[in-house]
Amino acid sequence: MILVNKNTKVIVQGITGKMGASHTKRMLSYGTKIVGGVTPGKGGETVHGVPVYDTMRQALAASGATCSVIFVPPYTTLDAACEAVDAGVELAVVITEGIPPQDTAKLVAVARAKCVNIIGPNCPGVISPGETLIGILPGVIFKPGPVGMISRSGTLTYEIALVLSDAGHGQSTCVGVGGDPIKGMGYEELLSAFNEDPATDVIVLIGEIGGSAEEEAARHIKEHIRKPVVAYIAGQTAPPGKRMGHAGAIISGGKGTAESKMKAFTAVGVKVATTPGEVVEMVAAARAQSVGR
Amino acid sequence: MILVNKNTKVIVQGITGKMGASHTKRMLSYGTKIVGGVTPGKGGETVHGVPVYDTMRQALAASGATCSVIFVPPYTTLDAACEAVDAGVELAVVITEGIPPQDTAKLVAVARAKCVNIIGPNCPGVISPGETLIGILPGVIFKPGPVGMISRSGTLTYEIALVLSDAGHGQSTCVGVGGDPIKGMGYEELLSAFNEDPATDVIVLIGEIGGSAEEEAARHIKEHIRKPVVAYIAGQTAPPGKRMGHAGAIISGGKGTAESKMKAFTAVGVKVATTPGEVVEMVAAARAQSVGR
Amino acid sequence: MNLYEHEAKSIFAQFGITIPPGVRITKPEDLRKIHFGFPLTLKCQVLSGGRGKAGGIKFAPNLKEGEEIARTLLDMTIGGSRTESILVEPKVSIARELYLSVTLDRTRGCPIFIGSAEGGVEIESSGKVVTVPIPYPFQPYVARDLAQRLGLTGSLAVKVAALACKLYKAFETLDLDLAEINPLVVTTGEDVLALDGKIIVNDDALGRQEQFKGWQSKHLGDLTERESRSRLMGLNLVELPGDIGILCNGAGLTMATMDMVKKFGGNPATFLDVGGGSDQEKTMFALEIVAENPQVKVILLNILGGITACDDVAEALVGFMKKNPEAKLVVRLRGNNQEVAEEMLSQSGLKLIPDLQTAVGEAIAKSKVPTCAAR
Amino acid sequence: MNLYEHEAKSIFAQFGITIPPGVRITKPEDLRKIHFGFPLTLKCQVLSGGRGKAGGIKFAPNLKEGEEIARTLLDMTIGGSRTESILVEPKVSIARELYLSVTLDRTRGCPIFIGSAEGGVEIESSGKVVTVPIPYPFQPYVARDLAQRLGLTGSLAVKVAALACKLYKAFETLDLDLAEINPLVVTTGEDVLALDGKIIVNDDALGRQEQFKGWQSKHLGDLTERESRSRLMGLNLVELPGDIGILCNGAGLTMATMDMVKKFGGNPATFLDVGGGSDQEKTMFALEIVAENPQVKVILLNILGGITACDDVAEALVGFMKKNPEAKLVVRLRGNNQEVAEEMLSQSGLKLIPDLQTAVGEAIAKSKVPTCAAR
Repeated sequence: MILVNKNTKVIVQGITGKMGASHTKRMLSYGTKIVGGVTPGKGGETVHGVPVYDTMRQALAASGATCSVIFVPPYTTLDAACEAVDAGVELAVVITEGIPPQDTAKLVAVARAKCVNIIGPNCPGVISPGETLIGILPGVIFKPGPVGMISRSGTLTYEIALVLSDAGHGQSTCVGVGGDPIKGMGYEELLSAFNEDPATDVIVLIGEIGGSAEEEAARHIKEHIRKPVVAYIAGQTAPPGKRMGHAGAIISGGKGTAESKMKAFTAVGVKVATTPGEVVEMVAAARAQSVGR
Repeated sequence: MILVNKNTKVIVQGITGKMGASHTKRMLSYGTKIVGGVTPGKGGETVHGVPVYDTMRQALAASGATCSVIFVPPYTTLDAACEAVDAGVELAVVITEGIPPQDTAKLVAVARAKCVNIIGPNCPGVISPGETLIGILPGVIFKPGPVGMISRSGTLTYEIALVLSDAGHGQSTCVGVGGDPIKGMGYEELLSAFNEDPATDVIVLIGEIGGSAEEEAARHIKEHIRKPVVAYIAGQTAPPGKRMGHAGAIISGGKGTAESKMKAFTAVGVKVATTPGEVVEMVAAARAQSVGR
Repeated sequence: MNLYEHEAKSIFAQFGITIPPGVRITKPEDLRKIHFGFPLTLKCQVLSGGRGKAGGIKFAPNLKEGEEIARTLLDMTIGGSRTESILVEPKVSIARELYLSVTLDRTRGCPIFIGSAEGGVEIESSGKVVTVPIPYPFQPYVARDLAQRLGLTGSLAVKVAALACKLYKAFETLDLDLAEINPLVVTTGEDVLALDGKIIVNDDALGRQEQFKGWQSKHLGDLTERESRSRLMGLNLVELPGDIGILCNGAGLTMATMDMVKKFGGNPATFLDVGGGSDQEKTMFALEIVAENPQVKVILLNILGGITACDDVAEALVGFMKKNPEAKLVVRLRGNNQEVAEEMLSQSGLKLIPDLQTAVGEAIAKSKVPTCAAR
Repeated sequence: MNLYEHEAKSIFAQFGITIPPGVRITKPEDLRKIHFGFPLTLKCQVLSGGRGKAGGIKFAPNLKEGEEIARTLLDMTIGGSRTESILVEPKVSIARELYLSVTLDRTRGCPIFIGSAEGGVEIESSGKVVTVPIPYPFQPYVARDLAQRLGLTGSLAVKVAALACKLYKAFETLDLDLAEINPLVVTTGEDVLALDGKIIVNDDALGRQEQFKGWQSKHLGDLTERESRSRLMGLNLVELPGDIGILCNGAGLTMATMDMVKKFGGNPATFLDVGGGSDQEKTMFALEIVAENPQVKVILLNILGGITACDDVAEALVGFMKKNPEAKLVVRLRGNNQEVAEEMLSQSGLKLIPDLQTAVGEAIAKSKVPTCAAR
C-alpha cells in the first residue's frame, strides 16, 4: 500500500464541525488512528473521545501525528492547510469542496517548497483497506487486495471499488485526487508510488473529461510504469463547453475530451474500460496474466 | 578565498544607471568577469562593451553567469533580486541602500527557499584581491594575502584593509555584509566559510553597535571556528537611542552596545582591537603564532 | 461567471489598464447622444464567444446606418446568449495587435501568463503563443520575462510588462479564472490599450468577492431556464437532447451513468449531480426539475450511499411519487440503510435495484415504450 | 519615524482594530466640549517613551481639575519631545492587560509577533514574553499560534488572534518598523481593544507610503534643530557634548573616528556621516552645519576615497575656508586623486594628512588650545 497504513497518526482539522465530527466517528470505527483534532478556540474539548487542540503545532507536539485531514470551510482552507504544512505534517488530505482555485495554487506552492504531499482538495480522501481510512470514503465497500486505485471522482470510485470488491479484487490503496482543476498529488506521482509498492499488482486509473492530466499520465506510464494499468474515463458522452459537476470536468476549445484521453491510454498499451463492469474484466485479465508471468 | 574568484561570471543589474555604469567600468578594470548587464527596456545596448539584456533569464542563458550585483533603485530591488534568484544565480550582491527592511525580509525568505546566497543590501560588496571585485570597494586598497575579512561597514573596511595591506597583511576575501538590520549572509556562515578556506589563516570581523549578531558570532566562534579571529567594534562611544548612520547601528533598550559585543568576543578568546592600528598588531601576532604552530 | 465585455473593461480600468472610450447603449436612439464622431464600432454585449464571426461587431459610418445596425444587433442572440446592450466605441488607430491573458494552468498547478505577438485571432490556432508560469508570490519580473519572450523590446516591452502586472493584480485580487485582453492594441501613438477583453470570475470565490454580489443571476448566459434555476439552487444540471433523465450523487458517477445509458442504447436527457449530502429537499427539487422537462420519459436515479443515507433518499422518492404518481422511475440505491429504503420504496410501488448495469438496462427499456403508454 | 499615540490609534482603527473613544485637545478649555463623562484619562502626546513615569498620563475626576491637569500636561517636555496635544479618553473597565507587537527580528531575518500575557509593563522586564516568527507569505494561523503560546483559550484566543492578523496587516501594508499595542486590553465585556499604542514607520519606506507624505518634518521628536535640518537634507547628524566636530564618509568610519578621538583623549562634538558620493554641495552643507555649533573648536574631516574623489572634497573644503577663514580644520583625505587634492588644499593653507591616527592626534591637540586662540 502507499501513503498511509494502520500506523498513520491523523489529526482532523475542523473536527468540531458537523462534517468533521461525523467523519471522525466513521474513521475511528474503521480503525483509523485519529489522535487529535484542531478547531481554533475549542482546545480542551473532545469529539468522540478525540482531544481537540487550538493549533496544529500543539496537536502535532502532543500526538506525533504525520497526517492531517481537513474539513474546514473553503475560504479558510488555505490558512488551515498552510498551518498543517508549517507544523510539519507529511501529508495533508483536503476534503473541502469549493476552494477558490487560486488558493489551491498558493497552497500547492507552499507545500512543494516544504516537500509536503497534498491530496485534494474536493476529494474523498485515501483508504488502505483493512488498515486505515482518511477521508469520507465508505469503508465497507473497500476490501484488501492487490489493486491500486487513483481517481478524480468520489462516488464513481466507490462504484468501481464495489464491483471490484464483489468480484474478489481487493485494493491496496485507493486515492481520490479530487475533481478540481488545481490539485495536490496527481496521477504521475501516485502511479510511480504504486509501481514501487510490493502490495500492488494492478493499477486502476479513473479519469474524467477536462484538462490533460490523463494524456500526461499516459506518457508517464509509457516511460516509467511496469505494472499493468486499467483506465476508465467518465464523460464519454458529455457535451463540450459544459461543466459536468466537478470544477475540472469541462471540455473547452476541443481539449479535454474522453476520446482524446482514451486514445492516449490505448496508444501506450493501457487497457481502457468503457463501463465499471469492463474494469473488473480487465483487472481480472491483468491479474491472471501477472500470475502467469 | 571564499564565494567568488577570478572565474566568477557576473551580471550587473541596473547597469545603465549612473552608479551601475561607473562601477561596471571599475570592476572591469579590476579584472572582474562582467559578462552582462540587465536593464528592462534597454536590451541590445552595451555599457563599457558589456551587452545589456532585458531580463536576467536572458542574461544568464547568454552568459552562464552565476552571480549578480544589484544597483537598481531601492523600491525595485526586491523585484530585481527575486528575478536573479528565479533565473538561477548562486549569489546576489545587493549594493542598493535604502531598501525598506520588510522587502529585504521577503527577499531573504525567497532566497533561502531556493538556497541562493544574498550579500547585503546596503553593502560595499565582496572582493577576492587579485582575483575579482564585485561591488563598489576601491580595489587598489586590497592586496592578496591570508586575512579573511567580514564587515558591517564600507569605508571602515577600507580603512582597516588599508592599514593591513600597508603592513603586509593581504586579504583572501573581504565581504561587506551591509549595515541594514535585515540582511542576507551573516557572520556565522561567512566565519564557517573562512574556517574551511585553505587560503585564509586569520579572520578579521568588523562589527558595530546594534543588534546581537556579534554576540551570536562569538558563540558560533566558540563552537565551530578553529582559526584565530580578531574583532573590532565601531561605536564604542556612541550614545544610546541614536541611529548612527546605518539603519542597523543603534543601541536600543540597553541592547546592542559595543561593550556587550567586545565582552562576548573576549569571553570566547577572540582578540578585540579598539583602533584599526590594533587590528594590525593582533593580526600580526596571530599570523606569527599560526606560523609557529 | 462570464462577464460582459463592458464589465471586463471597467475592471481593467479599475486596475489601471487603459481602455478605449466607450458608451453602452440599449436603444438605437441612444446613438444620437454619443459624440465620439463617426465611424463608430458597435459591439453586441453577449456572454458567449464567437461574436465577431456571428456578425456581432459592426462599423457604423454615420448615424443613420448606425441606428439601423444597432437595431439589428440588439435583436441578436449569439450562442444562446441574448444581446444585453451595445458597446459603442470610436475606431482606434492600431499599429499592432497582441494577445495577453492570465489563467490557471492545471498541469503546472499555478497561474500563467499567456501571450502572443499576434492578437485578435483565435489564440489556440496561433503558432506564436508564449506561456510563462507565475511563481507565488508574484513579482513584476515575470511580466518582463513574458514581454521579452513575446519578442518585444524597448519602451513597448516595458509598457506591456507594466500592463501585464496590472492584469495579474486584477486576476489575483478578484479571484478570476480568466483575465484576457484580445486584442491588446498598440496604437500608432505607442499607447497600449485593451480593445476587447474577457473575464471569467471563479464561481467558488463569489462568496468573498463583494464586488460581484448579486451578479450571478444576470450572468447565466446560455443556460436553459431549468439549468439556471438549478444553478441558483447550487445544483449542477446540464440538459441534453435525449429522453432518460439521470440523477446521481457525484459528478463522476453521473457521467459514468450517462455513458452507460448511451453505450447500451439509451439517450440521456439530463446530467444532474445532486451532490454528496442526503438533503431531502434538494433531492425533491432535483426530481421535480427533471420531471418538468417534457422530453423526459423515464427518470434513472442512481445513488451510491457513502455519506448519503438511502432511507433519506427513499423518503424524498416516496414524497415525489405521491405528487407525481404517473412518473416512471428506475431507482438504483446502494449504501447505508439500504434495507430500510427498500421497504419504504416497495410501499410506493418502486423497486430498489442494487446493481447499476441492471438499472441502466431497465431505464432504457422503459424509455423505448411508446410515450402514450408511459405517461 | 515615530508617530504620536493618537496617530497610531487612528491607524489601528483604519485596519479594524478597536480603540477606545477619544478626543485630541490642544487647549485646556477644549475639555468642556467632551461629553464622555468624568473621570477622564488625559495623555500627553509626545514622541518619546517613558511618558507614564514622567507624569504624562493623568486622571481627571472633574472638569475643574481636568483643565488644571491639561494646562500642566500641555506645558510638558518629555525626553526632549514637547507635548503636541492631549488625548482625552474615558476610563475603560479593564479585565486583563496583554502586550502585542509586530516588528522585524534581526537574527531570524523576518517579522515576528511579540506578545505577553502581562501588558502595561516594560516588555523587556517581563518574564512572560513570547515571540513567534512570521513566515512569508503571512497566513492567520501564525496569529493563532501566538494566542495559544500566550496561554489564551476559547473565544479570547480567537479574538486576540484576529486582532493580531489586523496588526500584521497594518505592519506590512504601511512598512512599519514597529506596530505595538501596550496594553492590549480585555474589557470586562470581553472586548479586546488597543488602549495605548506605538507605531514607528520605516524611514526608507516613506517615499512609497502616500499616507505619510509630508509627515516627517513634524515627527522629528527629540532631534536638535541642527540634527533636524540635517535629517531633512538626508544627512545623519548626531550631536554630542564634546568639542571636536567629526565628519566622515561612511557610518562605520565615522564611529571608528569618534572612538579613536575619545580613546586618545579628545571629545567628539558630532557624528556626521556625509555619505558615499562626492557631492560638493552636501559636503559644504555638512561642514557649515558642524561649524555652526558653538561647542565645536576644531573640525576633523576624515574621508577615505572609494567612490569619493578627493579633489571634489578638496574643492568643497577650499570653498568652505574662503567663507570661514578662521575655522580650524584637520583634514584626513585618502583615495582617488589624492595628489590633486593635496595641491588644492595647500593653496588654502590646509595640510592633507593621509594617516588617520596622526589626524586624530592633531585634532585633539588643536582642541586643547584655549578657545580664544582657536577662533
